[in-house]
Amino acid sequence: MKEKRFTLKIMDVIYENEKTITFIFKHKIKSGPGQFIMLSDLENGEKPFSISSCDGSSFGVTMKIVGEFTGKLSALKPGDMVSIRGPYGSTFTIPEGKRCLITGGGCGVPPLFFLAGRLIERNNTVTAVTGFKTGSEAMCVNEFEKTGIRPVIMTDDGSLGARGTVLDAMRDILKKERPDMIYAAGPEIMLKKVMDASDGIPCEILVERYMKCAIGICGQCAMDPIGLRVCVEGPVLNKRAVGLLSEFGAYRRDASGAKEFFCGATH
Amino acid sequence: MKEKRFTLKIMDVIYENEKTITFIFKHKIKSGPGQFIMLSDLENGEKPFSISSCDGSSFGVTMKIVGEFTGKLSALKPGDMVSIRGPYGSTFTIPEGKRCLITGGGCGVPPLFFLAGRLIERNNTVTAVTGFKTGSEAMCVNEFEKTGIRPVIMTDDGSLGARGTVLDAMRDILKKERPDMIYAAGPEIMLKKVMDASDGIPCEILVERYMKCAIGICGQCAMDPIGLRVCVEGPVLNKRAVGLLSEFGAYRRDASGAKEFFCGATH
Amino acid sequence: MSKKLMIDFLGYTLASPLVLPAGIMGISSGSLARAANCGAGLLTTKSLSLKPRKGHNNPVTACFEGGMINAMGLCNPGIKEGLEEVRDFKKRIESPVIASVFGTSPEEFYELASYVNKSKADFIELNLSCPNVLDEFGVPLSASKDSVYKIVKSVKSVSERPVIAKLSPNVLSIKEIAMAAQNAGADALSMINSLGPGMLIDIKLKRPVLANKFGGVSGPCLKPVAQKLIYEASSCVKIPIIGMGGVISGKDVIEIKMAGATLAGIGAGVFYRGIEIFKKVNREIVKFLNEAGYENIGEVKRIK
Amino acid sequence: MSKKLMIDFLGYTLASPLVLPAGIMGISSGSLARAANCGAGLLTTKSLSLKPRKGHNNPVTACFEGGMINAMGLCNPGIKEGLEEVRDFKKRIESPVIASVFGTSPEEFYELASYVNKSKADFIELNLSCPNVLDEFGVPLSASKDSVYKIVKSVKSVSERPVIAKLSPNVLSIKEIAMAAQNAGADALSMINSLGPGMLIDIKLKRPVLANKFGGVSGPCLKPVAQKLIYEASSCVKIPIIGMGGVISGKDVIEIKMAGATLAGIGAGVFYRGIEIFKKVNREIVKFLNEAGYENIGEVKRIK
Ligand SMILES: Cc1cc2nc3c(=O)[nH]c(=O)nc-3n(C[C@H](O)[C@H](O)[C@H](O)COP(=O)(O)OP(=O)(O)OC[C@H]3O[C@@H](n4cnc5c(N)ncnc54)[C@H](O)[C@@H]3O)c2cc1C
Ligand SMILES: Cc1cc2nc3c(=O)[nH]c(=O)nc-3n(C[C@H](O)[C@H](O)[C@H](O)COP(=O)(O)OP(=O)(O)OC[C@H]3O[C@@H](n4cnc5c(N)ncnc54)[C@H](O)[C@@H]3O)c2cc1C
Ligand SMILES: Cc1cc2nc3c(=O)[nH]c(=O)nc-3n(C[C@H](O)[C@H](O)[C@H](O)COP(=O)(O)O)c2cc1C
Ligand SMILES: Cc1cc2nc3c(=O)[nH]c(=O)nc-3n(C[C@H](O)[C@H](O)[C@H](O)COP(=O)(O)O)c2cc1C
Ligand code: FES
Ligand code: FES
Repeated sequence: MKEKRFTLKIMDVIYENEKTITFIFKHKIKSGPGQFIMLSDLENGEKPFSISSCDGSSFGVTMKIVGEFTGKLSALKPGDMVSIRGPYGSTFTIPEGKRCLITGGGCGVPPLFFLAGRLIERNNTVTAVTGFKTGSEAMCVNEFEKTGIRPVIMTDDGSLGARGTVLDAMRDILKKERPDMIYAAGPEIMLKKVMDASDGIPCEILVERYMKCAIGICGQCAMDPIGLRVCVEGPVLNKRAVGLLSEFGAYRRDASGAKEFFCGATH
Repeated sequence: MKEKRFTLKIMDVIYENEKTITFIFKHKIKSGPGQFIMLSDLENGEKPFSISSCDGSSFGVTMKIVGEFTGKLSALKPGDMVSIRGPYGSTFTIPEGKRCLITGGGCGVPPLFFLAGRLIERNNTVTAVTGFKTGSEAMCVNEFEKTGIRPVIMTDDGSLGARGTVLDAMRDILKKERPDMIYAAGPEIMLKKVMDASDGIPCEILVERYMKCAIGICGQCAMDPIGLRVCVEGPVLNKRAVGLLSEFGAYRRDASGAKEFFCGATH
Repeated sequence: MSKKLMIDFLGYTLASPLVLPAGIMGISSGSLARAANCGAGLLTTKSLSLKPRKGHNNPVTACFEGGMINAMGLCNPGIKEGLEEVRDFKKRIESPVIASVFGTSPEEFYELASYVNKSKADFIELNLSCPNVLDEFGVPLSASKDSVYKIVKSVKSVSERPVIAKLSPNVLSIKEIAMAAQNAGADALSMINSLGPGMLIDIKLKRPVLANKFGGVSGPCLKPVAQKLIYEASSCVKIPIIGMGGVISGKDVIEIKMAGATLAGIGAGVFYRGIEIFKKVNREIVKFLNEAGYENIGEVKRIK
Repeated sequence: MSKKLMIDFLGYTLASPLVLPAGIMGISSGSLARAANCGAGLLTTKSLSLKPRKGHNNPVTACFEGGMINAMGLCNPGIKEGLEEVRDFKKRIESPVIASVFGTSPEEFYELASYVNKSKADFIELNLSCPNVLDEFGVPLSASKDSVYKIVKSVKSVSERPVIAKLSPNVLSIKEIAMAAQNAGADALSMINSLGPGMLIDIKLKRPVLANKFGGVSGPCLKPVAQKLIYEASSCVKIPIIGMGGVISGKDVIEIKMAGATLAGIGAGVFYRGIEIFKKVNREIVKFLNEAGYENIGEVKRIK
């Protein structure tokens, strides 16, 4: 077995907003929504990014410019090359003819856009809620609309869509309709709240952990107490799996393997 | 690519004559007549032997006990194990509905027995001539008869069949009939004479050279001036190939790579 | 698990001869537990140092024909946090655990051993292949018989746990190193650590694939080198050997035992055959034992 | 062959950067000719010694995941017969030839170089990895910078041919060895020789697979180690390097050149892709050069 690594030319760079860009690659990969790749310029690091679009001949990843690495990447132009490994990890389940609720916060939104497309292909009806700190950080709004879905947009400051959180919108929706399936991606505290609010409805979430090898060998991304490897058995987890993870919503590990507790989490 | 090596139990040992034994292995290999295996007990050496029989579920090799290695092997009993690599090398061509003449001397005979079976399967008519020093060294006589071929047997001392050489018998046959194809295996001087006597008839011979790697890399078995590797492009050669080999009938190389000239060969 | 797999090692009876080696999965108690549940008989923590280390930048791994290179850079949360994971593990599972440690001097190793004394770990393993630590003659620590002797001796003077010395393949004479470890009192050897290191280059980006440029070689391609070194070491020491390097099948376990190892570690194999590799290999061992007429794995001995 | 493949090496212009390394096919003039016709730009004889050697008993080769081990045992017909093959080769083909030689002392190497002076060979290559020859400190000849220096110096004092030192990967500091060779006057380096050695065991027969038990490792799995050593050596010497170790494709040639080699040898690849590998790889190189926008192979340089 060999790892799937390839060096690809960036075909197109889409500027989603001031702090978010999408790279498009003209390369066919076999991937399902929720899976991620490891992307590197072989100069400034290598980090995981969810696949945000994928068709027969190309795929894309959408990244928020947060730190040093993504800062460097944001200078790349069409024609520049990057090294890519993957896709890795588990995928969201795609049912048929069901009512699906998608909830995404911040950089959790891009993989959900890929998911929404696949859900619609299989005749599911999709309701989407996306939340951002502020309107200028919103992403994938147009993309969602292209698939025929008009996402409910929430911002903390009310500068776009309604003021409030994804959770506020979700509780409203659950009062009116009962979806067959809930999907969520975003900050872990939000994921925990979505799970808690899901009220018996099947639920799949996309968790993030610090990644190194991404091939299940180094243990960096393992979640306790069962040693679930987010790079192999994750990043998409269902309720049952999450139920086994006392670590979920409590802490994660930094690059040294030391625990970092989430603010607000009790330990 | 990996080399095909397996450790096999000897199913049966057949004593062809005082100095010749056949090992039968219950193992399916894909092989054509002329190909050989490298056989080793991993204790006393490893040497090439032609496949002398091969059906859907088993194969055999027939060896003359000549030196130290084959001497040790002759003590092996059914149930003992040996290490086998192969099959290696080129195969005799199998035409359809032709008249074929097989000529074999000494330990050249076993692969020809395998060849005869395959020729008959394809509706060729087969005439076989086998030659030995003396009657007690004859081999494969019964086996040949089982395939319906009654070989012309020649011995140097006339103790079995007719007195004379394979060449004598062959010349007689060529006077009476003109085969479409001649096959030969045995001492190189005999092979050369068969070729010379073949009189424009297509001819394939099985040559032997000292073998080490058997996978075409060490150069031990190469024949000059074209560097033909007997373990890969041989051991079965046609007239055209032999025509390019000034070394044929003149010399071969010992384990160090030094030339050993055949007695009687001019150099 | 089958009784045929049970094997004695330094006074412990292990449920399987398979070992989770240092640096594979072993960051958290949960990972160790998972490897145990999958069938490993003995578990090793990530190599722990006195201070936490973030390790090298990504990319830290890259695969090639027959193996992989890695430059994790010995990332670890430090000996204190690392041993807490052992404690959490032991709350749930009984399997013995090796605490792997590494330092840059006999004194550091001594201090690390003192921590292990106070922990729930059953063994201490000394990772002697710390890169870029040279002895006075410019020889890497792991390749100098004197350094190996001094470190093992220092740890033995304090350790209440059996001491396993993990050897590097990048040495001129493995016999010398193995004997130095034994003479200093090591209770067992673990060998081999990753080879090389090696380097892979992305020819389009014109850059080394690993951020650290170089990374140690692991995986199937290591097997012949590992077996040769184990065969040589076991010809001159009496202490047991945890063999590793390219083991990915039951047959590999038999082979490395015939080379002279008592137990067999599986590292890169976790990538090649998944975390269930321990279960699969245990099954393959039992199958081989049955076919070849061995009563149990302990009967498989070093060849001459 | 394409002009893009032409490359300068020590005053010669080669038709291709591909080299047939020592011990691969090179016993007879016919084999050398065949490799040349298949597209190798530079050909090396089997390593020749003063006296003929039968080499080790069979089995001498065995394959494993990603590579092979071999213990030919330096079989060769002796320097006199060996150089006659070069003469016969030169009657027919113009390509330059390296005479590979090995001895056990600077004096033997000196004598071998005198023979090469009188031959048609264009270069002399010193195979320094003669097994079981130890210096006064018990270090193998190939791993001792002093031995390497003395041998190269001795050969340079007599040789009328450019001298290539072939280095072993089994050393503690390749930089030291490479510099010793350069300081003694070597005109080029050839690296790497086979690694290890390694050992494979037949678990049913309970015997080592090779008659010699141990054999040097070649093949694809060698690539990362070879590249790392070439990268290191080329950081400190100015003489050109013939790179080898696991090269089996055009991309591998580019990669090993980016590691610091000028030319690329293909050994085990002859097994993996047949003798036509030289043709195939030449074609792959040209394809890469075209796609990546290089004018010719000489433009592919060592990365930083
Ligand atoms: C499965 C998965 C999918 C992801 N998908 C996306 C995506 O589609 N779009 C997106 O913008 N971001 C995504 N991320 C997060 C993204 O990897 C980080 O935002 C990015 O690595 C930040 O890098 P930086 O160097 O710019 O920032 P830094 O300042 O180095 O780090 C900022 C934060 O990013 C996280 N991070 C840094 N390095 C890693 C690493 N090696 N592995 C995991 N997290 C890391 C840490 O939480 C850190 O605090 C994903 C992460 C995971 C685990
Ligand atoms: C392609 C091929 C097919 C063969 N098929 C058969 C066969 O079906 N039956 C059979 O009896 N013999 C066959 N031989 C010959 C057989 O390999 C030798 O007879 C055998 O190796 C003798 O071994 P020994 O140690 O007993 O004798 P030794 O005393 O060592 O050698 C006797 C002679 O055998 C030859 N020989 C020895 N070692 C080798 C070697 N490694 N490679 C090639 N030749 C060697 C040499 O000519 C030598 O002079 C074949 C040889 C080749 C090359
Ligand atoms: C990703 C990775 C991390 C490793 N980390 C360590 C480590 O921290 N300490 C150590 O002693 N060995 C470490 N090793 C070496 C392994 O324990 C093992 O000795 C080596 O990989 C050979 O076995 P394998 O071929 O089965 O992987 C690591 C190996 C890999 C692949
Ligand atoms: C069968 C075989 C024989 C070899 N014989 C020699 C030799 O005689 N002299 C030498 O310097 N190297 C010898 N080598 C080493 C090769 O020249 C080369 O350095 C090594 O195999 C690495 O390259 P590769 O991976 O392309 O095979 C031999 C290698 C093989 C596989
Ligand atoms: S990142 Fe290494 S196991 Fe998941
Ligand atoms: S025996 Fe090695 S090339 Fe034929």
